[in-house]
Amino acid sequence: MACVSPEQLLFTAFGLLTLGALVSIAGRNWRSTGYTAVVFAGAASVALWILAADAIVGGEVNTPEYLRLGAIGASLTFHIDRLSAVFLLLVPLIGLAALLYSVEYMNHVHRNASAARYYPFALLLLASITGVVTTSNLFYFFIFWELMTLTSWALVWFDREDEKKVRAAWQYFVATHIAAACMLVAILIIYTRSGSFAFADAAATVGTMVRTSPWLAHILVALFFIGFATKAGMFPLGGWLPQAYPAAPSPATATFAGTMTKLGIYGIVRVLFEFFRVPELTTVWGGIIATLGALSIFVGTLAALREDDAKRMLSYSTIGQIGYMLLGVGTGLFFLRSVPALAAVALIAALYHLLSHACSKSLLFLNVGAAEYQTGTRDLNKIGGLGALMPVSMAAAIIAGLSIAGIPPFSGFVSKWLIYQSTIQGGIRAPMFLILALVAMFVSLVTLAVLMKLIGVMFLGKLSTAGKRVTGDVPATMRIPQEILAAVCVLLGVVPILPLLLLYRAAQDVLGAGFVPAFGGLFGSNPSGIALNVGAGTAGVWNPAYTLVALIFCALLAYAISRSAHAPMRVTETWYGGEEADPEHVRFRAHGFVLPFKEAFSKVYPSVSLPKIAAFQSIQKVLNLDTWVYGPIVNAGSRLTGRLSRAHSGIPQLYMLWQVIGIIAVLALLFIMLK
Amino acid sequence: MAEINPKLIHALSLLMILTSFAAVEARNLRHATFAYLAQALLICGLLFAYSAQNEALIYWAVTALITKAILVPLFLWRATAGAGAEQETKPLIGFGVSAVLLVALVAVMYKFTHMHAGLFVDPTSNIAVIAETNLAVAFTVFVLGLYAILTRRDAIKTVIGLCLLENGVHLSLVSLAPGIKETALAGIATEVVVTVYLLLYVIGGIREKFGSTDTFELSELHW
Amino acid sequence: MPAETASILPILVLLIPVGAAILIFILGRFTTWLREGIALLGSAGAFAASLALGYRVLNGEVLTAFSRQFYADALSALLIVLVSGIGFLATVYSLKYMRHHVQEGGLPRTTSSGRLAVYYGLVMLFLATMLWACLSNNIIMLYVAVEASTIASGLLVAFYWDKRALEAGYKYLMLLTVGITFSLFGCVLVYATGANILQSGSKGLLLSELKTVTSMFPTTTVILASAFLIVGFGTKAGIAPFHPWLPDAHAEAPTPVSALLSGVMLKVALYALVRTVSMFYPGFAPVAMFALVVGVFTLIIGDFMALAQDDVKRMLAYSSVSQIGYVLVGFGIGTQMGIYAGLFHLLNHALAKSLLFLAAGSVIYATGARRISDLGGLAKKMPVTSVCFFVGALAISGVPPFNGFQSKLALFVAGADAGDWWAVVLGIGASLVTLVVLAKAAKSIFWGPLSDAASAPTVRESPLTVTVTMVILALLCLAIGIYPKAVYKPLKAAAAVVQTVPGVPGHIAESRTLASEKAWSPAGLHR
Amino acid sequence: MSAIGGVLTNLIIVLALAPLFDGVLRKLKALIHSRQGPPITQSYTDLLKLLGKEDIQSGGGPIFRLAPIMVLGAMLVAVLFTPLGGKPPLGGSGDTIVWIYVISLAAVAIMLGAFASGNPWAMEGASREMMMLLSVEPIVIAALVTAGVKAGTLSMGGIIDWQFAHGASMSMIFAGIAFFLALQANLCKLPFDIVEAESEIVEGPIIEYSGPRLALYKMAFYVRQLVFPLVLVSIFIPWPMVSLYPLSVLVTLVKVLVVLLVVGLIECVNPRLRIDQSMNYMSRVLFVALAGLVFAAIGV
Repeated sequence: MACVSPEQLLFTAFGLLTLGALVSIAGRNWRSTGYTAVVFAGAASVALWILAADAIVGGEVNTPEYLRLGAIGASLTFHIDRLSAVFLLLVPLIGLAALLYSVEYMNHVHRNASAARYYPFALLLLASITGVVTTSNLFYFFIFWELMTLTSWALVWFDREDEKKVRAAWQYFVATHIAAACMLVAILIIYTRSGSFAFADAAATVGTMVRTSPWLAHILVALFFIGFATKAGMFPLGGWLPQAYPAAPSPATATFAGTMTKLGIYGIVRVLFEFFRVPELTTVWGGIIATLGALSIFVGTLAALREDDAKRMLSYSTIGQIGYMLLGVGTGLFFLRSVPALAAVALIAALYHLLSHACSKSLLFLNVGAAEYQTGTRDLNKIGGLGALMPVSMAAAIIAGLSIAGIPPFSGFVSKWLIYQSTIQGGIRAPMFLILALVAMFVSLVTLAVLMKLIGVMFLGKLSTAGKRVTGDVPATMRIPQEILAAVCVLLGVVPILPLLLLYRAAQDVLGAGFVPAFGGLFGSNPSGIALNVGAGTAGVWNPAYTLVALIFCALLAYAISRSAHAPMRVTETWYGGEEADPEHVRFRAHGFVLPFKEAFSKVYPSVSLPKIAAFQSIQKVLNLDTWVYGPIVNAGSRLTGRLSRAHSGIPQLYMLWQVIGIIAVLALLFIMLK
Repeated sequence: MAEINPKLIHALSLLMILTSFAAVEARNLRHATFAYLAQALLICGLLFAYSAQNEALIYWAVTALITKAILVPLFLWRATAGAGAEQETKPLIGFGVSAVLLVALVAVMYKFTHMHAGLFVDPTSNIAVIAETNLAVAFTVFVLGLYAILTRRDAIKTVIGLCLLENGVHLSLVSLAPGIKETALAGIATEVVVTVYLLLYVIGGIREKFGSTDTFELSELHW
Repeated sequence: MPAETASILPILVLLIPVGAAILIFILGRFTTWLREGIALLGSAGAFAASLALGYRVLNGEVLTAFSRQFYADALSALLIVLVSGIGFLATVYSLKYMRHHVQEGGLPRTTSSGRLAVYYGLVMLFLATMLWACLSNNIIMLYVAVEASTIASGLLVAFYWDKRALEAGYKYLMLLTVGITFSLFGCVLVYATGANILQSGSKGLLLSELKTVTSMFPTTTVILASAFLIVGFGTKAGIAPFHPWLPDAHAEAPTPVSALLSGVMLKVALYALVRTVSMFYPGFAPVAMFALVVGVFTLIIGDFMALAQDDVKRMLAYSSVSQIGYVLVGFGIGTQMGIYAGLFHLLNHALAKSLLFLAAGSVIYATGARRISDLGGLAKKMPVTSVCFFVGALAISGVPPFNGFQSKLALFVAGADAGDWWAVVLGIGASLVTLVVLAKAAKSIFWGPLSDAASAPTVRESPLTVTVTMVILALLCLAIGIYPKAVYKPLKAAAAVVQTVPGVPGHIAESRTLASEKAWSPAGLHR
Repeated sequence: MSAIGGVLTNLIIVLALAPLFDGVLRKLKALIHSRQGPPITQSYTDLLKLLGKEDIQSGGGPIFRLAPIMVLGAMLVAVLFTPLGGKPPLGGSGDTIVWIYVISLAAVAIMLGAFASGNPWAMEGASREMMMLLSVEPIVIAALVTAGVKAGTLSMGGIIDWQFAHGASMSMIFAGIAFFLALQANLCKLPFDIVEAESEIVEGPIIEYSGPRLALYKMAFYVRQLVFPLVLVSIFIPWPMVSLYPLSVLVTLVKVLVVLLVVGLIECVNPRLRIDQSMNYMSRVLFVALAGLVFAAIGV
């Protein structure tokens, strides 16, 4: 794009999104406002995509300084490398799809609310996310981050009449701001050491700091990690997530799942891979992050299995999937020094999973939204058999579900396969990772159970009474986004070479071009598949093209066999053991799905209120931050407040006494200080 | 210019302690008013005495005569008019304790000023010897004012305490920099008579709304 | 040292409101439009004059009058523009608000007309005295001006003349006068010592002269003086533990006055504090350290007290206490950066807190209810007010993209630079508490189910003159938050006026060459 | 081209012999029950009969129709990833993890079909299928990962080569035992035929299927009966190494037959377990597998 400079593109995008927000504030009619928002977002997306392509082809893009704040030496600079480009490709896609979906959805489901409460924030959210992934100045990074929190919070808070949702929004607000405070402290520490907010200086400073005062460096990482992991929804910091996600309207939730929570991962990659690239740090924190990731995988997914509210279920499973990314990132960090190739592969795997999960999870939220649109409920025990009425959503849901569960040949399988491979290869070098790999592989089956429950109950089986009033499929503007995202899921799964090339470039930018082995050396020369090699020979192979051909061939063979005798067909009633039964009565409720298994693991997630086994009490205490971190703080605060209040008795003499005591104290202190 | 008379000033300033003590301790507000009037006259006398050294102080003396010795007592008198208004609400600390405290206070202040007089005035100058005593008195009066404000439940008594504070400050002002003519300006500018008027006006309102001037009843607004 | 030029402007800034006050006292009681018109003209004129003055000062001049009795440098100019600007907005706000209160029986109908005249007259006087305090270069006159502002506002606090108002008025006058008398003692000490050192009374009165000789003061004098000054002006500025008058006065005063009290009067007192105490910084660094400690203490106390309040105005008052604490921290850090941040926060808090008080007033105007627990679900009925209140809340609690964030961050940066980490961490924590307090209040006032106080049919959006002022302030908050450079120059100039503590690496970062100018390539980071 | 040849040979051998092995098993069971039992070719005749029968559909819908085809298709693909007397023919495009997931793809298809049929028993069957998957797969994964860790690669060919190169090792033995103990459940034989417990939930997932589609299911099950033992014998006990391809195929099949006979014996002498009992059992087996993994980690 020689004709337009990158920063022009970027600012065009910002301008369009902000303008769209301003325009849609005035919006009264849901539908018209929605289409306006889509138009603006679409234009902005095009600009961003061009920018991303520019960065991918032309390499890193640096912009001059804007908005220089003389006082603290912060200035708005943008740096767009391939890592940013990945997000610049992803974010507009998801955001645009969600917005297009919103047009009819919001108009139907939230008809009586005001459009000005939704679209402005949705657009601003996209703008702020774009800012986060492009800026290269900690100060403005923080500003965009906070903007992102605020706008998303406004979306969570969309339904202000429902007390429960308001509380969820509140929890989200407080949790994220505590995290933000941690980040702020970390940023300040860096600033005081480097004297500027620029990423580059920060990186340079931390390098020296690690030698001079390592403990401080560890504190820094911890602070950053808390900030990012909270936003990413990692267990146990992500307690807000399963409350906040269901509270927001479905398209908004899709946007969160697809873009916002992923920025936690983005932050971790940016900060830990680029600022803290020192062996002492990377190994320790790689281990910690990987372990926490595995924990998150385990707990989140098992908790998801327990839920019967579709959106809560998906939210918990999001926690689990975030765990996979953290596992990849952690592995990458851990081997950053010892086995660069493995580090690169793990990082790429994490980012790959980020992409695939973004698409599929957003898609699933859209599916659930469609079901809600049709039936007005999200309770899986009430919904059933919608597939006959909405085949598109069903197909999309199956694709997305299998993709998240890591079933070939969909996108999730490739990313998870990469993660397994890297963790197992890591396990060969550091046995700890074997356990993590096992957890990851085992839990991905649990994920399969979760999503089988969702798909099977919601779309398959007999139509439930809740679905009886449904007349036809959802409108086209709600179908198209699902189709697009589903297509992306398949594409990412079937042609892994494209995302791999992109992510490989991103990894090169993050880790440094000289640091990463040649592409062919890592992923083999065959463009149709992957032959993974992290230095010790071929670690594993996966070739979707050949496998698909084989699968189709075998399926055709099977079909041929089945039709070989030209058996006649007949459609009859379902057989209920020879009795006349109303399907609603004999319907298989979602709650019963894999019940014994659920009971075996029901105590895993701290916020479960099932009858508790004594052994789990302590674990719950440890894992549940509310009871042992936030709770005591709040109590102490209120106690202090009570004491203070009682001190203000209202009698003037008392207050004057304070003045007198005050002056005596001041005198005393000053004497001590000055003498 | 004429030399000022230390003996006179000593006498006047020492008398101030007694008057202020009386103003604080008198249970009958009108008596307290008289005590304050006496003290006001004393401080005017002091100013006149100092004016021998610095004639600018005469203006201040005259102003002080008008404000301290005429207006403020007048306001206090009007504020204490009416049935039962003269009698003060029972204070927190009785006479005996106050007396003991006063003695201790005077002793401490004398010790302090005579030790650290050099901090405030040039020890070699002729006013040093006066300043030592006067500062002691000034601080005592100041603290007595605070004492009144803190331990007296009656709103009007707190106002008197406030006036004592002001007198203390003025006394220290004049004895710290008697030779400078701006001192007079400063003194005139810092008369609190308007504040006293306002306070008494509000207290009048309080008397009619609350039925008394007991400050302990003014605790409706709290935490 | 900028050029000093004698000018009529400072006098003008003073005379316009004073004249307006006199006119109102004379003519005001007869016709409504006359008193309101004069009040508007007076405050507008003062604002205009201040702007002119500010403009000239910004161009490097220092305006003096009456042989430097009045002395307007960048710091004074900043405060003056702030005072007259907020004053003007408050006057505009008053027009409908006070009438409404008269009709609603906030006052006895018979005396209402006269009382309103008194109201406007006193507001003008209040403004004048505050402007005077900012302009005075004479340490004694500084005290007098501050005391005068107490007197002028005293009756405004007790304006409604009911039990609560009277109690608040008494406490206000009593506590403040006692406190101020302390500061008078401090001023007298400084004056006397300075005069003796300078061998000239006229010089000994002028702050600009005293500044030069404070290092020669004996330590004990410095201790006594600075202690009395901190406690004295600190009482007026609402520094803990001298703050108890503040919530009472702010809560009971008519809302525009509350806005003035919290928005600017506290700042003026703080200005006096800084003007006087910062004289000792060069010689006696611990004084600054002490201010820092007091500031942190104040901001914590204020926050936690605000946490406990149910009356919205009291809550705002306590949060003012905590914000004053932040400003004081800025000055206490003592570096040029810290002072810049303190001033910046002072400005932002003035805007945002006035906005909050005005918004709360508009809620009271509509519903007559003041308890947060009585209110709820107002957002539908009063959209503008709700948005403005929310903007104010976020701005105060330092959430981007509002101005409070910029100043608080600058403050934290300064603290971190000076190595006062404990203060920074406590400050960040406290600002979280502020966020919780205010956002929670906004939530329960404007959202959730409609309370019965809010569901009355009479409840509707406040009239134009009320909303306009709020919108202006809200826009200012947003604008400064998005483009802080706009106020950078005046703030930096003002910060340069205050003497700094030597020996601390604090700095305005512009003076450094930043490594961020060079392009960024992580490939260069491999070790 | 050799890949294509291997593909075809694998497919043909498996498709041709799977029913035969099943017939052998049935005969064996009958002998143990001291019955006459059906002829060994009975399974072929069953299939042919079913192919001709009427295809009755209750649930209808595309998923219902596609499911059986996908099941058999996935199973056959799994065959292509499975070594039969040599390297797996598609070993160049998929490793053990792929193998595991192709198998579970078949399971997914079964479940989807069951859900689509809308029959409560079918759904119950699907639920049980999922549970069995959850409790058995970890063992398979652990065992195969152990092999992968030992060999340093996850591709089956690589593992087999490593086995021949290095000979038996502690960890591999443990892994093999675990894999064998899980085999019963993988093949859905007593005491683990919980998924399609005729006497409880009348064939569970496939209750609504009939005619050619049922035939596909049956065929898929027969194939599964071969695939798992094949993996067992060629990864964990690949010896003796036979260089001549047809001979080695023969040897492998013999080994499979032996394994299957043992499986059949166990099936005959055990009653069906409850689902929770089987989960307990599997958890114990999992510990064996983990032990193997630990040995692998410490290099034994």
